[in-house]
Amino acid sequence: MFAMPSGAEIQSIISTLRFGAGYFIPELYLSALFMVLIILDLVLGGRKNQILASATIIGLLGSLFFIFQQHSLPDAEIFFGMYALDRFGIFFKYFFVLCGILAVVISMEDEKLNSQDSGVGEYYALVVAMVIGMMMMASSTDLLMMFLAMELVGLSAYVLTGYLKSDARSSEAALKYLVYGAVSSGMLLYGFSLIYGLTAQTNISRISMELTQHGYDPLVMILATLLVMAGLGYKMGAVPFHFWSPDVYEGAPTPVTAYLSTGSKAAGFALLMRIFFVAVPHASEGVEDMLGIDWLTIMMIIAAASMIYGNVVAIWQKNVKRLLAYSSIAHAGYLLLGIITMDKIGTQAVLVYLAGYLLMNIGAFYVVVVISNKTGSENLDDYRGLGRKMPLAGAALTVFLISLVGLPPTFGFIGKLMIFSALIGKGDLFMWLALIGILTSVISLYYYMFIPLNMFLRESEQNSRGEVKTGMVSNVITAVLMILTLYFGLFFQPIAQFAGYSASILGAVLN
Amino acid sequence: MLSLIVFLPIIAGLIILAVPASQKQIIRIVSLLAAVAQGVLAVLIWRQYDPTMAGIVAAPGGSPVGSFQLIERIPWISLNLGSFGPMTIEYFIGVDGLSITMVILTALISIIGVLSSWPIQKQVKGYFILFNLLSTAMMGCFVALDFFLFYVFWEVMLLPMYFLIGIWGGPNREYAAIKFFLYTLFGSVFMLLVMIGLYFSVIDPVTGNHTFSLVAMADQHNYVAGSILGPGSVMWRYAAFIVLFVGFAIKVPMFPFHTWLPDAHVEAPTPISVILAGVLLKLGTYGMMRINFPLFPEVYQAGLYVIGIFGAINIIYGAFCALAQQDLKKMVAYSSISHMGYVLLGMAAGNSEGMLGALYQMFNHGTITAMLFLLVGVIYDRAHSRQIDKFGGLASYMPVYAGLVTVAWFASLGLPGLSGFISEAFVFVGAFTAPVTRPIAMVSVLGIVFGAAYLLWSLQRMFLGKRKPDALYEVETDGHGHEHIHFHDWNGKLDLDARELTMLIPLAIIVIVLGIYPMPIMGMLTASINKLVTVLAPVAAAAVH
Amino acid sequence: MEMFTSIGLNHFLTISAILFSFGMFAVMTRKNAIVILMGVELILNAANINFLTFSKYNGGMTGVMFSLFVIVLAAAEAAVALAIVINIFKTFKTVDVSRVDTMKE
Amino acid sequence: MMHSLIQLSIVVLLLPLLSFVVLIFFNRRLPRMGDFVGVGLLGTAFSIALYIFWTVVVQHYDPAYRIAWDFTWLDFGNVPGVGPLVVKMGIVIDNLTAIMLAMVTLISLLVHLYSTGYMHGDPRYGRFFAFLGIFTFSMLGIVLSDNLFSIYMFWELVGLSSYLLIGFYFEKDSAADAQKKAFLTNRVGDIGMWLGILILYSQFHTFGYREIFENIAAGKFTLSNGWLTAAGILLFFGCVGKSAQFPLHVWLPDAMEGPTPVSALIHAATMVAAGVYFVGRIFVILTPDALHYIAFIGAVTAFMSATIAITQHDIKRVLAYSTVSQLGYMVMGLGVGAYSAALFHLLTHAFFKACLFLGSGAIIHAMHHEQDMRWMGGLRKQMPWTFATFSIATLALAGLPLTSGFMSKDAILAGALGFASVEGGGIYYIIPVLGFASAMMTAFYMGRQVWLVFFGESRTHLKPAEEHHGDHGHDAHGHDDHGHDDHGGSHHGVHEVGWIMRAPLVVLATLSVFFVFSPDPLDGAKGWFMHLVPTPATVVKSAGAQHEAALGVTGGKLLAEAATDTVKPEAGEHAQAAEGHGAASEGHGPVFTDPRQAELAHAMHANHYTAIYLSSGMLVLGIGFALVVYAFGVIDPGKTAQAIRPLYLYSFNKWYWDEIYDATLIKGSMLISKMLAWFDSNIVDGIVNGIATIFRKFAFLNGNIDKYVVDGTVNFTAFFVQTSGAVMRKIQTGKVQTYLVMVTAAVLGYFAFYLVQLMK
Repeated sequence: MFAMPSGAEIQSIISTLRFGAGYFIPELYLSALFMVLIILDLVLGGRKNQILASATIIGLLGSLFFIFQQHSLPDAEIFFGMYALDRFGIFFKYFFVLCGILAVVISMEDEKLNSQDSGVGEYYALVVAMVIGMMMMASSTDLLMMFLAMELVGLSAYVLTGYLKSDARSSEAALKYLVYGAVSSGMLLYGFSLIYGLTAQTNISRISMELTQHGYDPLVMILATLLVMAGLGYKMGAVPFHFWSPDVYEGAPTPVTAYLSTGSKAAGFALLMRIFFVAVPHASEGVEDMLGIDWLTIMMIIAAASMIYGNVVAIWQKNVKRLLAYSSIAHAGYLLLGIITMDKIGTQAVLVYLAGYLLMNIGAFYVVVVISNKTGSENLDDYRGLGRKMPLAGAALTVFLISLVGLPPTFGFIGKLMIFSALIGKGDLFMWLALIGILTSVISLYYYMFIPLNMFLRESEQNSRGEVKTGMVSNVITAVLMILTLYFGLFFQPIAQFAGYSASILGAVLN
Repeated sequence: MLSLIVFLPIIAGLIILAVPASQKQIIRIVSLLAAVAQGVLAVLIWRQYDPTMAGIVAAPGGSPVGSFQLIERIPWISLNLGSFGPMTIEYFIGVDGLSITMVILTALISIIGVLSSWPIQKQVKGYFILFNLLSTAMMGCFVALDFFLFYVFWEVMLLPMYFLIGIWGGPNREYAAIKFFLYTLFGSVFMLLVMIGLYFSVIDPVTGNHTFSLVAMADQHNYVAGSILGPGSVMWRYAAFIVLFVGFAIKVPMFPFHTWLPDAHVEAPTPISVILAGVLLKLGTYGMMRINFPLFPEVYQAGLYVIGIFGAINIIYGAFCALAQQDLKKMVAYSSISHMGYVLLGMAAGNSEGMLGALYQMFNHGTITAMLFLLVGVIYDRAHSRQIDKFGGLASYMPVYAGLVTVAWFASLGLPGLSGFISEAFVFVGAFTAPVTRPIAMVSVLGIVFGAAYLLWSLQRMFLGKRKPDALYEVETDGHGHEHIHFHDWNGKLDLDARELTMLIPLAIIVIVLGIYPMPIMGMLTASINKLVTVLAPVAAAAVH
Repeated sequence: MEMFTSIGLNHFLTISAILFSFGMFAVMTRKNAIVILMGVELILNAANINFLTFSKYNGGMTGVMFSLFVIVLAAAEAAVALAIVINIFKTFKTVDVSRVDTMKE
Repeated sequence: MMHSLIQLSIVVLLLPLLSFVVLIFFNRRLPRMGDFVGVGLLGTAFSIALYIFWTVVVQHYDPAYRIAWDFTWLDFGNVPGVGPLVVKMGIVIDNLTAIMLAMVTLISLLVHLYSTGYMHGDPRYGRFFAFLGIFTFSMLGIVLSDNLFSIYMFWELVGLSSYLLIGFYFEKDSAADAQKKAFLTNRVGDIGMWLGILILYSQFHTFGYREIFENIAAGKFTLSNGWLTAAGILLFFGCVGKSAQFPLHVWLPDAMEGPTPVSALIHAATMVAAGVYFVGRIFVILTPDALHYIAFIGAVTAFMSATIAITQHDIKRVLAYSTVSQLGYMVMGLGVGAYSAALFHLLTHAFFKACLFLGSGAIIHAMHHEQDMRWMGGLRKQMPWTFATFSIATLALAGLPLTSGFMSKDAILAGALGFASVEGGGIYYIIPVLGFASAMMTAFYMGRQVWLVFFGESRTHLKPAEEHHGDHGHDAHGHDDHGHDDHGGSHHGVHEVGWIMRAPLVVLATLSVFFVFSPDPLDGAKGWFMHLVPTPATVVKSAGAQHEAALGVTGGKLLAEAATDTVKPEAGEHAQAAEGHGAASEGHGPVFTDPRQAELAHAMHANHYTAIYLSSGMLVLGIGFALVVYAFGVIDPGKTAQAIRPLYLYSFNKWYWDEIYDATLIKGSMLISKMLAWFDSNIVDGIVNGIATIFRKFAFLNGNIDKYVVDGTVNFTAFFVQTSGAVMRKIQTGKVQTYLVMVTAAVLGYFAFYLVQLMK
């Protein structure tokens, strides 16, 4: 039944692979970097943390060059439709590499991480591995490839989460993450299998073709959809698939938390968008399409739930990391709003929002790390009076939080602006979602403001006056992140334009 | 030039950033210089302002040039939004009758604010940085002619205010600051939605693109049929109007959204109270005049009665609440609520007299209430208390202070010959002339009496009569048999010192001069007001449908 | 009658569905971390059965390939999982998942 | 080109202001605290005013004399719906203005002079003159204004200056209370006035008298006639406040807390007269209904305050109530259409009442600030000058023939009688009846006062100890001998006041005699005043006019005439008509365009002599009774008071108006304000704080509540958000398996939901 392939076929296969490899250079390069790091870890001795870290940063920066080169290449599906090279993917490649770099930067700062006796070892290698995985999540066009990419991200993430072996909370987080992740990906896989069964295809564009041509059994389809959504929702940390995130974010080493809450979330969204925009067939009238509407209602519910739940529950948090975890759930909701509109401006909005989120979220976590290095605590009450002691950190954190709320003149505001523009651009169809978004953002101001409130308005019990000295490097980084957040809040044209340019999947632009 | 007046404080702020925190005097002086420079610019602008140009809407042909003045229009953001065409945001500022007086007022109040900030010792550097940021934001709001720009300035105002109240405020400052922040933000977030909605509904006749330009939005012909806020979409237009109105009403503040104000004032340090009452409140009513009404004239026409009723409630309710206050500053705060009610009432009249009265009242309330809060600050410095009943007979011991208090108090209760009277008078004239608001006006005049009641009563309790047994000061008799009083732990000059006089005297002069001959300010308003009234007129409103 | 005699697509699907449910059930109810991991394996294999069945009935090798990769991944996952469980045991002195709940709300 | 008189009048207006400005800033730096500045400037002002008076009244002697000038104060540009709109300010000079100008400046000057003696040695001596200055300025402003807006401004300024002067001794709580009371009561009246102004403006978009009158005459008043009546009555409220008419009279007696010269200037001669003057200004737009209302209020005021004056002990309070009563006369006079008479009385009253107050001031000064008449007596020997002048003024007030008061009061009463007859008698006779009754009481209480103060023996030593500090007990038996302690001002210190205080008394007394105003001591109508200030023709259609128009008489045409010139000089014929006692006036009767006015004029002259006889009778009765009681002691006032104690107390306690107002209005509004403040901090705001407290009760829900969460958020959503948050976070149990259950539940839940959808 399965005939051995003939020589000609093998030739063609090899040529396809060789052709594909040309489109695959950044990933290959990063895989090489991954190896190098592991070997470095083995050969180097003593205090090698800084060397490894800087090596990673340099390597990742290098990858930017290769990604940049891909602009010259035409959009193409490679490896038998397993993988795609398009503007959309390239955008996320940049995104993830930058995300990785920032994660490494935070890791260098974090004393808890660097001080543990077992050393950082393969830590940075795993970070790179995650970058690769996320890139592939953003670019893969085949169910199989998607699943593999997700697992690659997931597995490295589990390990990173549990990296502080001595810290009970870290390992608890790892366990929860693992179990939860494994089950979710299992569901996703089961959903994939059903889709495969319905369409006999694993390539998403072919799937959509099948669905449009031959129709499908709605019952099975909705089941599959739900299962897939469960898998993706878990990656995006959206209600009701978010449960893992608060615990994991709290327990994991802060750099990893930052990395997960930004990177793997973004990867989840990239994947969702690809499936949603490509696999789900669109009738001419767009969102009113019957097929679309199932997905839409599901996603609208998820979005609304995430915005409300994330913001409301965050009010109660006393641990800053946990608070940011809940806020990240809320942000997943806002991001979904951009996808729901299923048009260019929506996609563009999501990309801009993600870019902003990268800056402000990582920035916030960075300051949290800097502070916890000094105070050894991530507890809200221990932030009292810090504004006096660490003015720069305080100011920066305030800016990041304001940006997370979405007030001008910050990057976060631009994200919100474009998201809501996308919604209202659809007329009154999604107005209720916009209203929920607006109202919840008021609530969000409330709990975000606790942090500045504690830092500036309240005095610490042990009234130790005088500034706490923070390292030159960390000051510079904080300042740069803060200034960028503000700068792009006023002059967002370049990024927004690039996002618009990137909002095309395999050359297909929604409208 | 306009940009300069807007961004001078920010520049000062950046300079201060470079100054070491220990150099308090330098920091103060830098801010003062910036404020004074602002003032000078304001005067220049005032001199070269041409009162015959109306503003409000674009000149015939759709270009603001020839209608607005000192226009600066630079393309800022231009994006391609696929099916929505290019999204263009402009740095677009200019002045017309509505804004020019507010610009002058803001400059004036900023100088006063810096001067009255002199005694502040805690974290001077941070204070003045925030202060300058705030004053830039305020000025920006008044000159912005692009909704996006306006919104940015509007929101930027919140944070400095939050910290200025929250860090330098009184014992209960956290509560007041949070309350202020949440109220005002709650008001403004919806503005974002409306702004976007308007963007998609309005086409700039010149470029043919969607635009954020308020000038284009003010002309009903630029609205796209079938768009969400376009002609015919009645429900959404009403919704948008209400949302905007509430947003601005919270700033005004209008009953029942006013409760943040007394707390904010009571906790805020004197200069911040001055800024808050002097300028920030005006932003609410200014926003209504500039954005809320011209963009939705037909809804405005439909809502006149409601606005008027809220105005009346503010006037009388505020006066009654003031009557009951024991804390002098709280009383003044409620008096602000009452006086802003006149502005609402005047705007509800919908005719030139009323609108003019309202706009002029905005200016006068700015100066008068600044005086009030400064004077309250003075006594608070001396006695560290504002309990009205803890004083008594001060007039004998602090004659100059008492004299200025009398001027301010009577200005506030609308005594002829002082500026407050004229604006209130014309608010009533307008409101009574308009049949819609006539009954409301007839009720609101009661505010005149109650206004006089609480002011005179407080005046009597604090300054007249004899020293109360439980007063906060002792009376000492010197060799010549002259009585002097001494406040506990106050060793400064008992009566007003030079700095306080330099703040108060100019204000007093302005109040008196504008009370006798208002044309210097009023003259700049009339053209714009008449234009505004024509834009809002029912016929124009009817054109929407 | 025919559906009882000749084994068809539905039978396989049913089996995989039951298997999936068992897996979910195990994951939700069992206290022991190891057993939970086994439940996960069940889920994955349920998916595998689906893939194989469908690829049999639809023709083509994609399903088979898919299941092969899944098996490999399951192994990798198990490796990581066990490492983590061991770490848990070190810190919590137990593998009872329900007692690993220091972080909540 | 500005008329020279206008320029002069502006100078007159500004000189007192200048004195205010100079004195308020520099009084401490000037010698004698700068009183000479005040006196000097006022002297100049008076001489100029006198010149104006001379030119206008004596030289022109033309009832129709009127010059005006105005300038654009505000320019509203081209107002949509109205067209070009400007607000003008201006000055009008006619006979009335010229007379008032002279009167005000004269009395002000005299009071300035007097004060240099009376206020000597006061620590705020200089400031006193400053305040007098600003008062005079505002008063002159009222007199000169040619439009409602500016008159309203000066109106309030007068209120301010009276506030400042009443509270001149602000250390006294009673003074501080009185000044506040005065200002607020006046404000209440001003509200009405302001509304009236608004009604007129809303019709014609102008404040000018002339324009408004012409528009009304031209029938441009589009609202119903009721609105016009309302406008009239509302404008009259301004007068009710300023001229202390019932029911806003309560402030004037308290205002006596001010220094006595102030009482003379403000609360007797000028400011309180401003109300009457203003009603005179707007007389022509008052509808018959409005006039009835005014007449009624006036009569009631006159009567009520006369009854009160009878029982007061404080020398100044008696005068205060008599002032209220006399103002009531004037208002009544206006109400009954005796326009000239009322304004005539305004003028004459100004002089003799000022004289009385200054006299009482002299007495108080001499008695070392003893104000209670019960402890005076026998002063005629010590203070002959004061005695003489005071008596003349008293007689004028009582209305003795040969005095000015007789002529004016008689004219008013005649008008009242005529009015009653014209209106067809019946209940309308209540107005003249009240008028004559109060005339009698006036005579009585003035007689009582003069006797108590000047005749008999000194009673200083009778003053009981507990009453030493000028608090007047409610005990009528003042004469009972208790507390024989000889303290304070026994007559040793008492002596005549210096010439500087005497001179004004003499001048004013002289001005209270008939020949100043009219050759015929029995008929003021022959005098120059009634000739120069004739009743202007009304511009509103009265019922009578409509009636005649219906009968075919061309009322419309007549109205049109009235429109062309509103102040038509009728007084020429008017005076002749007077000679013929109205009977001869058939042939060439006064050509009032409005029949009702014509009738009133006739009736007034018809009743002239009736009035004379009646009022003289009343006078005799009153004074006689006073003598009987106090001089011959036939009736013991104490016993009488006991006999009619309820009535006595009712009168003594001023009909309890203060108590009533305090119980209702003041307590009421304070209550409301307290309630609203509570409402504000507990309901509106406190949906916030309230929730905070409710919410802390829920504290067991979770470990700690940040109360700012609760307080900070705005309303119940706060509560909702909070609790929902508190509940939701419970989902996060920390047990991974529960999470998985949730997820599965979610998936299956939606699946089930979808199934249901599919079934349909």
